[in-house]
Amino acid sequence: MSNDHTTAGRSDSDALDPDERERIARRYRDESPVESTENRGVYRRIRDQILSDKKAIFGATMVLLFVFTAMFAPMIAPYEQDETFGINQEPNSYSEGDYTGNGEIDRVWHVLGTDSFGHDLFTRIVFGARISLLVALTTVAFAFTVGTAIGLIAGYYGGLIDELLMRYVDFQWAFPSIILAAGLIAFLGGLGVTNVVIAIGVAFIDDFARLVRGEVLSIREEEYVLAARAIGTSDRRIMTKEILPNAVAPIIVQMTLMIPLAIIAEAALSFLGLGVKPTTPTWGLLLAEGRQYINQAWWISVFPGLAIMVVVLAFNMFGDSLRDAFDVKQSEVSEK
Amino acid sequence: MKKYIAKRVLNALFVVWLVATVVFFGLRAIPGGPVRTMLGAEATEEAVNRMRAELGLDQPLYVQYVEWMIDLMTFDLGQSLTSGEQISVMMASAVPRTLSIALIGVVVGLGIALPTGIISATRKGQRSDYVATVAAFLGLSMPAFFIGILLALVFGVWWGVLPIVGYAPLQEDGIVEWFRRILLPGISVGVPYAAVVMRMTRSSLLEVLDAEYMRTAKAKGVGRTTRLYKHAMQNALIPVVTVAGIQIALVLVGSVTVELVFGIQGIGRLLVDAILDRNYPVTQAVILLVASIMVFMNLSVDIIYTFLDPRIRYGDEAS
Amino acid sequence: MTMLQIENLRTEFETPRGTVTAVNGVDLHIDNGEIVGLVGESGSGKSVLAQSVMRLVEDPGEITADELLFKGEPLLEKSEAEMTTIRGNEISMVFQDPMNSLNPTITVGEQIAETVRLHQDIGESISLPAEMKRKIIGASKASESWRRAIEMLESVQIPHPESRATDYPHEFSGGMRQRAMIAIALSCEPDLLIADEPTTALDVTIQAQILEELHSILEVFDTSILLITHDLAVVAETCDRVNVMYAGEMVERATTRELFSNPQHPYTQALLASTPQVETAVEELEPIPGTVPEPIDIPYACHFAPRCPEAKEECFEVDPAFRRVGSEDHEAACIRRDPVDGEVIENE
Amino acid sequence: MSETDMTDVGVEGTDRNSNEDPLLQADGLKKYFDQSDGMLDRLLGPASKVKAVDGVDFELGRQETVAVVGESGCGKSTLGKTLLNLHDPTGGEVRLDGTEIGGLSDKEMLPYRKEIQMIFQDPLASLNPRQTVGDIIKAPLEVHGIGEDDAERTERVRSLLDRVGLSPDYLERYPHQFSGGQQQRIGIARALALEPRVLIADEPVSALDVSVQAQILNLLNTFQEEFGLSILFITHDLSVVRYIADRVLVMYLGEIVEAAPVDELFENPKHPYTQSLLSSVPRIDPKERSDRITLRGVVPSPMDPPSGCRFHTRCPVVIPPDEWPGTEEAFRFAFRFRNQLLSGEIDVENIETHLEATTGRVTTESVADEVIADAYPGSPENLPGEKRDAIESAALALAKGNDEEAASIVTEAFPSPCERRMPTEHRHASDHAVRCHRLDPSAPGEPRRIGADDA
Repeated sequence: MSNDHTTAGRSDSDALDPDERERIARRYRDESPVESTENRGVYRRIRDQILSDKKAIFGATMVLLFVFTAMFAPMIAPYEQDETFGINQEPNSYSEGDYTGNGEIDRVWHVLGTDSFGHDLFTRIVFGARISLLVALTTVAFAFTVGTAIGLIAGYYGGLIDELLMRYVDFQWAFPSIILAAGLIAFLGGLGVTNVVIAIGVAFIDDFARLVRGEVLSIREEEYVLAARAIGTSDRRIMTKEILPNAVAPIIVQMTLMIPLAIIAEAALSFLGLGVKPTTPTWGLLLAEGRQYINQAWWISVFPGLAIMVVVLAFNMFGDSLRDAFDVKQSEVSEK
Repeated sequence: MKKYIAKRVLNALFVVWLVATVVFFGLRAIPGGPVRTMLGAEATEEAVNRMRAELGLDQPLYVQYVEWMIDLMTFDLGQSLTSGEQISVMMASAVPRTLSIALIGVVVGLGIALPTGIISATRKGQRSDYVATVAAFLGLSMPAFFIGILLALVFGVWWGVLPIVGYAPLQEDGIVEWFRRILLPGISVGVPYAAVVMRMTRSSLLEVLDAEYMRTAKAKGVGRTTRLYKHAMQNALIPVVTVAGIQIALVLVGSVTVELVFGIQGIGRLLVDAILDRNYPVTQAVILLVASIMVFMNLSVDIIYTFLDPRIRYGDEAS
Repeated sequence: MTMLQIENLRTEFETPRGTVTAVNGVDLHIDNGEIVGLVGESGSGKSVLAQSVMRLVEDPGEITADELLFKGEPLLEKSEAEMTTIRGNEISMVFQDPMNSLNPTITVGEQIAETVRLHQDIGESISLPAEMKRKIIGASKASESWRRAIEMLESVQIPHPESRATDYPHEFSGGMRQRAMIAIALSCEPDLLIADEPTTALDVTIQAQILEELHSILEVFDTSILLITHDLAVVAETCDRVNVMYAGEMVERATTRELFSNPQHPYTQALLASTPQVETAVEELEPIPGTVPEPIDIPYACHFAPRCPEAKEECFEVDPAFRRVGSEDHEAACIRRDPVDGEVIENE
Repeated sequence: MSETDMTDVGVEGTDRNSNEDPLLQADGLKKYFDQSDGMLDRLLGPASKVKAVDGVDFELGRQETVAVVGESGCGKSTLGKTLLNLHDPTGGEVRLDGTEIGGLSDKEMLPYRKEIQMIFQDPLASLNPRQTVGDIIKAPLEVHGIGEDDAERTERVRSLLDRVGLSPDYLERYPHQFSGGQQQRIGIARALALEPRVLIADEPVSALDVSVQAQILNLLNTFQEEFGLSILFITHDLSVVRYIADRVLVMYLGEIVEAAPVDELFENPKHPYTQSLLSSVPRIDPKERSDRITLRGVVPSPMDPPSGCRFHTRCPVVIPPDEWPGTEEAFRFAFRFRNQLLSGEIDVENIETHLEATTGRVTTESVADEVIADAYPGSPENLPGEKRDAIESAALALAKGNDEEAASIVTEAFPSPCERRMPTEHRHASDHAVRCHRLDPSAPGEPRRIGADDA
């Protein structure tokens, strides 16, 4: 019944033909409607969003400053990391003595004071950044590599592999990360950076494995993966071209949020005396030392604590902005 | 629902068994064997063998394993290598200390987190949200032991109103003294916990406030406060409970380090000392204990779910 | 009497990409006891229009209108507290997706009883503690509101309403959920029911039942209904009068019979020509070329012009005023139509 | 492979005498889904299975469009995916141009994917958001090694875009930058890149507006002629079926209940389910409206489908047994009572509370009366005596809590041939097949009354 109506009303003689209509319609808009929606893809949008977020700018700046400090520690630190001066000197005080060995009395400024061994606190903190950065990056890289591989395979293939992985994740879930790391240190039987990296790295595997598995499980159900299978795409190509690119955002966010956790974990292990060797300059050890002198020299624990806080805060803020920009849910990534 | 709970309980038991087994074999897989590591490289072969016999390590592996399982089921955790004390006795004194800290931590944490999370979500974008969010970031960025040191410094050293060393058992010294000693450590572990839970509360509530059924409630003429507490809260709490449960781990980890700050002989100290002394029986006992607490927490979360989520309560998880 | 009188309603959203004018100067009126249809494709602004009437549009939405009268009273001048007493009581709404529109953690019975308590003076406390208590330990089965909830479930044909009332929404099937939504909406015998795509998520056999339900509501409760849908056949079967919307604007309105037997606006005609129908085997459908414009700062006058087979240059420049194009108050907004009796209705 | 209790006569193509094999053919195709989740579930109880597709036969001829219609959950979408081996079939055969392809592994299936392609319901969801339109359409060419090099493939993609009515310049854009209709055109371009002979279209227009829907439907029609495509069109929308299909299969609970050429099916539907489905579709033209046949009762779970004819629990014309003494209507009322009782829809506790609240006293007798009033449409007065007694004693048993006794009383008293035996396929015309006992050819002359003893 409806077909008769298209020609109702005026005869079409004075109507515009479709091309002409399109030409006129174009005059009224600068671009076609398709072009007016963002054209440059997601990355530019994310960049713009991050640049417009004060939290992100602060985070990124502080992170860069931290990395820079760690890389150029010998140049930034005023003294050698093992040089000793007067012990328990207050912030903004001076040590006097022959520190250069040239027979003259030097007057040495300690902006943050000295610790109970007489190390310049600022120097120790600057060098401590190196351990923190090293441990953070290596542990997260390790946990990411192993965890993502496990999660991807388990999530995609399911079945027995998945079942085994999930039991393992349940198992690891039973251990708070530091406890697991402490247990591993006991197992590995000794202190040192390598053992700390292995211990924390292993303790973080489950976070990545669980995240990636969850992402894969949900992406695997997407219609575009079904569409890829329908054209005959191989499993490997589906995993690398269809699934992983869509799981990148939460993985990146998880990585930026795991770095501060690794920094805290390293500091906690060192604080407990289960981390690096006691002479190494690290923030955790300084805090442990400061705890003993809390009545006499508050600065030994407060400044390294603040250093941890600022760096962790910076990473957290940056990671949080990334999450907003990538539109990843709070519940998707874990922060503990 | 029965099936759901049965499944969860079975899973929990399975995990505890798995942990016990892994700890058992892990211990025996230590390069060079635990006894050699314990006694040091200089120990004579004879001394090592005597020690192995004492610990039952000379028996076939399966016999050891069965005995270990039987011991566990009878709560016989063996003896400390350094003091010869029964480990169960050591635990009996350490566990209440750690749990006291954790308890205060959780109470303080939830006490801060839930109200701020709710305020922050309902006033999204306003000044109070901003302040709460920044505070949460700070809380998230300070490890418990640093907070502990700061609190000890301020309230103990500078202000001198609270003791900063030691623990006072509840039964012997009364609740006031117990509380005075446990308050600062409790707050120290509670603050990072509060930060995590608050952020989850905020985001979860924001998501729920956006849900279609909230629009239905508004369209029915339900007032703002009733919408928030009656219609939104229970739905929003479902993910919060997960996080609050899992993050008990954060409180336990915090306790371990904070015990060191405040000189409290809890399980954290026990563990650290045991590891440093290579006191393997104690190490494995503590690890097993912590893992069991975590498994129990996860199980509790699963059971709380059944109260919060009618979809689980009435048995069809799948949909 | 006029139940709802809308003149020149605009709802705009400020976005970083420009102003989205979801509803662009729309007129609509509903008389007592009428079922009025509002048809349009996605992006036509029909749902936003419905939510604007109830003032449910969230930030950053801005509603303005020359007139938004409900039973003669201006809704835009009401305070939020006054709106709260109107919503669910005098005007109520049924949404498209019955799964997500019901609260998963509150029993169906309580979701209905709550509405009754809120708006009817039955002596039950609606304070927060009282409501929380009901939520946690369940409402009293002896209370008046619960009894009413069961009656409502019964009147929307839910079998065994007493036990069904204590069920949670996930225990209901799709069709039953939509019935429950209708029960909530009708529990206070509203004067106006706005049903926004109430059957879109349902199977045809269930859709048929729900549409029948709407008809019987009209008889039993004497409620005016605004039925919003994209499905012409649903409107044709259900409504007394029809309004057709396109890209934020109203383009044609008439009684149902008149509109479907004598569609006048080129959009309505094209829409009918592109709709496949069960009753007749059609050789060829005539689709409308192009796509619906995004409602952001549309610069040309008639929003349909770029897709219209009859467009001429004027159509892009001159705002089409409504004109009488047939019998029974049949009006269309198209400058290519000669007005009947020369009557052109200015809409500014 | 096909079930023993089913005839092996398939629902055949338009022309039975054609010597050409059908292009795509399914025989007794089944797909069950295992509902258990993980080891523990299996430990705690036997796995329940959803019988999504349960013994489907059909043929798709060359250049033919066959539509599969049914309501949500009837298994039509699963059928499409199982044909493509996107689900492993649980049983039955699928033949593509005479070659068995059912249950092939992904690798074995690869060469056949060139022949049989699919388009999806949600155009945006079926396109990877991280890939450009060019990448998406090029993927099938790469996977199947078509084209010498990337440049040649890109050229092919450009011409495909042009053919589906999109500008070839859109190559570098992402799916979200297009409207729904344009996205579906991209999906079609991807499916056609391999120049398949069969296209399975799973609700391809359900997510689109009518005006755009017509564009896509016309596009599919054009391609059918141009490429000689055969299309299996899965949809819930009967109006779309009328427009696009040559032949229609109606699905209910995993089975095909009726199959006929499109005009025949719409003008002369035979199966009571098809009839009620058709009567439910709203119509624009008031002259075309007929009385609705409203279905009662709940849709049974596909995990435990009813015995015999799966539709018997809701069928408005269910058949009484031969020895039934009363009217057909009386039987249907009794049968409805029976089905409500068997499906557990009668809630005695609830009736008790209701009585308690209204009358204040609850006796077994009053509960039984209420059960009958509640679940028996009308009054059982017009039932023959012994049958009325059966209703009453069943209600009484139920009131006493003897659910099993009540169940066996009603099963005994109100049997129907429909529940006993699976209906065999009856050919109403050479190309119109129905599975309904009412039309069973084994009761010639009197199709409306079939004896129970021929089961």
